[in-house]
Amino acid sequence: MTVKTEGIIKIDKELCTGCRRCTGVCPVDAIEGEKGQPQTINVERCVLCGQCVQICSAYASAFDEDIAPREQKMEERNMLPSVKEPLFASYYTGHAPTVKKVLVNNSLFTMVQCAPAVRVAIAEEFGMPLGSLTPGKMAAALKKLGFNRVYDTNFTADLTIMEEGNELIKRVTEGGVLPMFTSCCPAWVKFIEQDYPELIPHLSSCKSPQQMAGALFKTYGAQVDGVDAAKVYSVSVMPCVCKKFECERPEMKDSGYRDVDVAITTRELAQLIKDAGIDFNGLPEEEFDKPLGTYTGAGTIFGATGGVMEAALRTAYELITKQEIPDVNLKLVRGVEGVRTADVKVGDLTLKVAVVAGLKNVIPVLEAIKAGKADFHFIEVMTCPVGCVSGGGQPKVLIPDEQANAYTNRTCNTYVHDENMEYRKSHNNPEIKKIYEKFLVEDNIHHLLHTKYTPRR
Amino acid sequence: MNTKLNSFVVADPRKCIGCKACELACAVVHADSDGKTVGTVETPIMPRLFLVKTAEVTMPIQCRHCEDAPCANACPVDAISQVDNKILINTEACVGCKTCMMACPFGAMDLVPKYKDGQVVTQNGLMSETEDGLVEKEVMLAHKCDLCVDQPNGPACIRVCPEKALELIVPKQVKRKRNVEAATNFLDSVKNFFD
Amino acid sequence: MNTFVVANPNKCIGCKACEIACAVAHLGTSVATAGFIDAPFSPRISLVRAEMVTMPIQCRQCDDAPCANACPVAAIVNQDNKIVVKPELCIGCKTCIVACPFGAIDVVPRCQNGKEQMQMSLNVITKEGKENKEVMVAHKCDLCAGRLGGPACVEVCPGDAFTLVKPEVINDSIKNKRLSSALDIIGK
Amino acid sequence: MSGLGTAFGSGAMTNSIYEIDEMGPKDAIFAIGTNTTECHPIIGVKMLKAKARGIKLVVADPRKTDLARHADVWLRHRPGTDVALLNGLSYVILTEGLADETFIAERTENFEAFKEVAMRFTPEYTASITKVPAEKIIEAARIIAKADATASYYTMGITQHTTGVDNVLSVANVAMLTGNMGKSKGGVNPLRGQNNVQGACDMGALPNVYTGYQSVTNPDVKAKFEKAWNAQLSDKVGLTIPSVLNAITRDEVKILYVFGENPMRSDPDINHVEHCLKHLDCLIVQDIFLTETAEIADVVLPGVSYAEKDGTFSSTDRTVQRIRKAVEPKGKSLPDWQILRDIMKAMGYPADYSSAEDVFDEMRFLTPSYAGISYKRLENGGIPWPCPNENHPGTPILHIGKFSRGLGKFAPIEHREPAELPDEEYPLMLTTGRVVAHYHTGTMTRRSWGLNGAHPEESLEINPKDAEKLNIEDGDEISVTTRRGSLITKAQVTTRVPQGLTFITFHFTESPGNILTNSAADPVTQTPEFKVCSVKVKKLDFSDFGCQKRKIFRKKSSYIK
Repeated sequence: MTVKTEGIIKIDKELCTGCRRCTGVCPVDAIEGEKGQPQTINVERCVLCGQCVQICSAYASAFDEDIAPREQKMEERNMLPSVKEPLFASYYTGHAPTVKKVLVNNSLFTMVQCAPAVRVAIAEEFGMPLGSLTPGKMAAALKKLGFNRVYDTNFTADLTIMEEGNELIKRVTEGGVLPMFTSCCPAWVKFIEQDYPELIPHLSSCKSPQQMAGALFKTYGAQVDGVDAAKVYSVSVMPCVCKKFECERPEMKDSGYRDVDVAITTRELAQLIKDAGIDFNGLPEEEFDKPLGTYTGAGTIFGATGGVMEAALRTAYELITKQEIPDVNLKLVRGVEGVRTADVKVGDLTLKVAVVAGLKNVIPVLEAIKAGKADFHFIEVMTCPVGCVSGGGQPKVLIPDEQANAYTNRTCNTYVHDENMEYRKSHNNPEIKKIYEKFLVEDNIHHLLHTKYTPRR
Repeated sequence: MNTKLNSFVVADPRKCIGCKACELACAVVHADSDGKTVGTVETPIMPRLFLVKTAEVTMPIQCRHCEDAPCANACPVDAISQVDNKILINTEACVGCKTCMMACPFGAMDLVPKYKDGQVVTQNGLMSETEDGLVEKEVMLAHKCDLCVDQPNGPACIRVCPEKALELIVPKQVKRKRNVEAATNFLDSVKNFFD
Repeated sequence: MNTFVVANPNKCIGCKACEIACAVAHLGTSVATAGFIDAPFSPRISLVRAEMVTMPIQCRQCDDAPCANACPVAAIVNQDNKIVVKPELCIGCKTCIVACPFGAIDVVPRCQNGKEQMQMSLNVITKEGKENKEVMVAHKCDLCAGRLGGPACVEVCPGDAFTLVKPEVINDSIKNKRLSSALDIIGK
Repeated sequence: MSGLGTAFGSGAMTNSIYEIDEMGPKDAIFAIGTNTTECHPIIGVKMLKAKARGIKLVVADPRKTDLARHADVWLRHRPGTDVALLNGLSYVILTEGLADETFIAERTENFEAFKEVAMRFTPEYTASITKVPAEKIIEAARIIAKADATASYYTMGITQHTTGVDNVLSVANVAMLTGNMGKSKGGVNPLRGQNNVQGACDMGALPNVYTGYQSVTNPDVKAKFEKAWNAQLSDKVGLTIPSVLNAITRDEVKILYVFGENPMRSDPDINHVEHCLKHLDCLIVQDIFLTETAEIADVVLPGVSYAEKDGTFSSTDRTVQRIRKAVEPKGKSLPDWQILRDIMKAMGYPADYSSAEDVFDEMRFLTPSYAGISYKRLENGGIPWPCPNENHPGTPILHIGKFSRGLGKFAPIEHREPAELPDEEYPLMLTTGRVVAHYHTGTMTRRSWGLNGAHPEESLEINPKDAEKLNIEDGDEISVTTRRGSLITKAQVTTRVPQGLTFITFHFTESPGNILTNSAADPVTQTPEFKVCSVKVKKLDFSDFGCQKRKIFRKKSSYIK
């Protein structure tokens, strides 16, 4: 079975000059066309990472008469009419108008979640310095927009660690398929499904934090607020274009409904905030709502490459050794190199781990595994250059040589945020403890938080 | 007066891939907003160099900072002068007469609306007659390459070009380099002609 | 085929007499008295002192002149077997400088009878204030058109380094080369 | 002068420059310390044409001059190591049996003493001092010795050293060793640094001689001149320029009369020169323009240019030639002889000369080597002295059959290092010279539209490797500093100079090279070491100093107009 990816990422034939710089960043060579001619996207190959959207500089000139009018293009792209920013050849179809409609529909109970990487980038769209950290203003803005509950993907990031951590320990101790791959990056998952189906068993069965959150919103979340799950409308704000695809995967309805009804990007949220006339920079800091908005430092570093690994190790160490980890800052898995490996002593067991950033870099690793030449226990893979902070849905940097700067600042502030959190290990998150006591039990854990994958070849 | 020739930026059509990164960067560094991401751009992109893309050629075209700048000599209000070896427009003086656009043989001169803080600036007196009545008319200004006079690290177009296709030409240096190359290359052909 | 002047580096002593003769020949005024000329010194030939060679470089009067083809205002034309700049058309855009592979073309103040011409309305603004800018024109070898005795550089060179290459000179030389290569083939 | 005097008995160029036109494939030219194509262009052209005819050319110069580029062998020796290089050449000639035994036996003396020293300069040892590869030294020696005739040419690159005389003697050694003296297309030929410098010396413009090198200490000569001039004359040798300056500071010289000379730019260590000249009671300057020296003079006497006067010039090869007035003198200016005549009259001496010819005739009757040269004869072209009588054709080649002093004298010379060598503080070596467009201190050429246009400003030649270390790019404004002074100029990054060496001229008053040079001089001739001193070079960060210099330049150039 296949999921339609058509129309999520497109290249505007009128605007594309055929410079083909996008082919340089596409990890799966999905962009086809002659040099100097408009390019097209091979939807079978495309993993929807959106890096082509980030690099494209072929903008629509306001003074150019021989192209379709801006209004028409914005409609095609499903953008809010109030958006003023320039349009580029490579784009993704948005969902901001959908969300805007939902927010004025009183018959619905709206719940929103925000990915870790969004809070270190969204302020850029309001002229703040690159990588500014603004979780409080973001929460405030979401409440001002009218969401009934402002929850956080960081909570389910913590939850992912609990599940994935346990899964890893099981696989290692009871001899499961190793190495185990992380499964939070939907582009990576799609890539395995279409290019390396034989390695699917290596993928962690855990849903991504977005989908865990979705499933919980319409079950546990609905209970908490005593609302009818059918009336809950679940929105996610992601640094990622592929999340739009992930939430549309047919199987993602274990709550009995679409776990996530719609995913919008960081840029789209900024557009919604501007559209509503909210002065983002002037907003007071506000908290995320309990219980599904409470998170630890471990949850927030999911936004940076190596973050999932670091968070997992913090928890795994303490669960296995039953003693406190000497230093929570596991610098050995941080960095920007495409492939980083480390041996981590956990009690008398040495965990061999690898962290991969940039999908192209994973291929040699996968080939090594197929050839039986890689004896890792656990591998984190993120499709985008330095993880979600550099995602295809993140604010697009105007001057190319400032992009590296943006990525560094976003990453740094992600770790700054972690260091300033009261709790920095997922298993210490009080709401996580609570949800395992009050709601999660053997059987619903499995169908709400875990999933199966589909070979696409 | 020991005349130093004005430098200018020119692109190598063999290298240019037509990505428009130069146009974008040009517009951005000249905008009054200090936003760094696309979302912060609220005014139209108004570059001072222009990508030409046809079947024969792909390259951006911009001002050559002519020594006898036809635009300046054509300007009826002396709004264009040479400052520090650059041909610059004094926007305060410009009346939007478009003579410079007609005078420039490169099409390097443009006429664009004036924006301030993301808002188009309108004129005090002049109104436009439209179907919804009289509306204030925006201020229009002559618009051309200023060699990024306010940029600490030089012309943005050169900086951002992924193919390094743009180059700042310092005429006398180019001439000298070519002279030396020509002389050196000529050495070999000598014996075949003179001896 | 156009005529041009070229120098033999093996005879050049780098004395710059050609540069001076060129500048004087085009000055249109006497240089006999010391220190009374305001006109800038702008020869149409430049002596090159490079690592490997010392020799003057000047226009080759290319039959497919890149300078002319690059000129946006058609100020460079082919006239009496040479490439000529029409100063009244030139706008000093310097595109010809970029186009010429020899670096044989320059842009300099336009002088008439040793006096610089000023532009109508282009001003140069400096801290000292506003001043009119001199007319700048593309500047290249014109083979001393109209000068008795032909190109001044050829005439003045103490080393007899220059050759005035008329079409027949080239034709003769290539004829001879063809002959000798033919003879080489039959081994004579 | 003095070096060749010691070796041959005469200090002048031994052969005629016209011989170059007759040289062919069997002949050779050995040019050392001469940038002939730039400083003597006409002779340079002759050399290149001879080269085209197939002569062998050996050039010794630290800089890659145009002549060096055309050479069969180019010896790039370290500045100030000429003696070692020449001894090294002699070693090869001696050991390879290339020496002219008969010539040495019949025409020279002191050979053994010289040989003993020369035999220590093996190619390897010489290479270690001069940095010239041994095989090049051997190659050069063979060319010089094997040619039918080898003419040696040198200029200030040989003489302007603390070892100036030693250098000259060493050139003479090589010439005698190869039997190249007193024969056509051979000889030792010092090219004079300035027009008519030969004539000035011939006329006794030296501290120790009257006209034609007649010694002031010789009583007969003294008597002859006292009789002719009806005046008491001193028999004491006068002062050289450096000792004049020192005498001024000791109040032994109170009045100085300078003509056709610009010590404020042409002498080493200008700051010292200025101090001295300002210390004088009275400075009189006679020149055709207001030179830097004239600017500080008490009295300025307006002379006339070459085109405004009659007289003779003696060219570098001793050929006496007529020059004729082409235009009338401007304003109140007068020919030098008239100014001097009027001063003599004013001092009460009956100087009744009515023409340049009168002066010339008086001179030649008192000067054996000029005796046979008359204006009448000169109408048919120049005559090289010595010319003892009116039937004598003149002497294009000296020392035929016999040296002026009898036997040619070999000189055993040891290598001595220059007075000032690079160190931590002043890491680079500076050598000075000229460019083709300018003459001396530019008094005339800087005022010529064409010449000044062709070379409008000073620049310091510096090797790319050194420039890179100092992060200097071609055309950058730099400061050049020695222990004596500092100037501002532009960098000319070029491989013409080797790593460690820089080059500057002394033509440009706005960056006067001689503010840097060392006044340390040759012990015999007192010729200063213009060719070697040590400097430090720094890129200018648009300091006020830079602006200051630009101001000076503006002032200067407007003054030139």
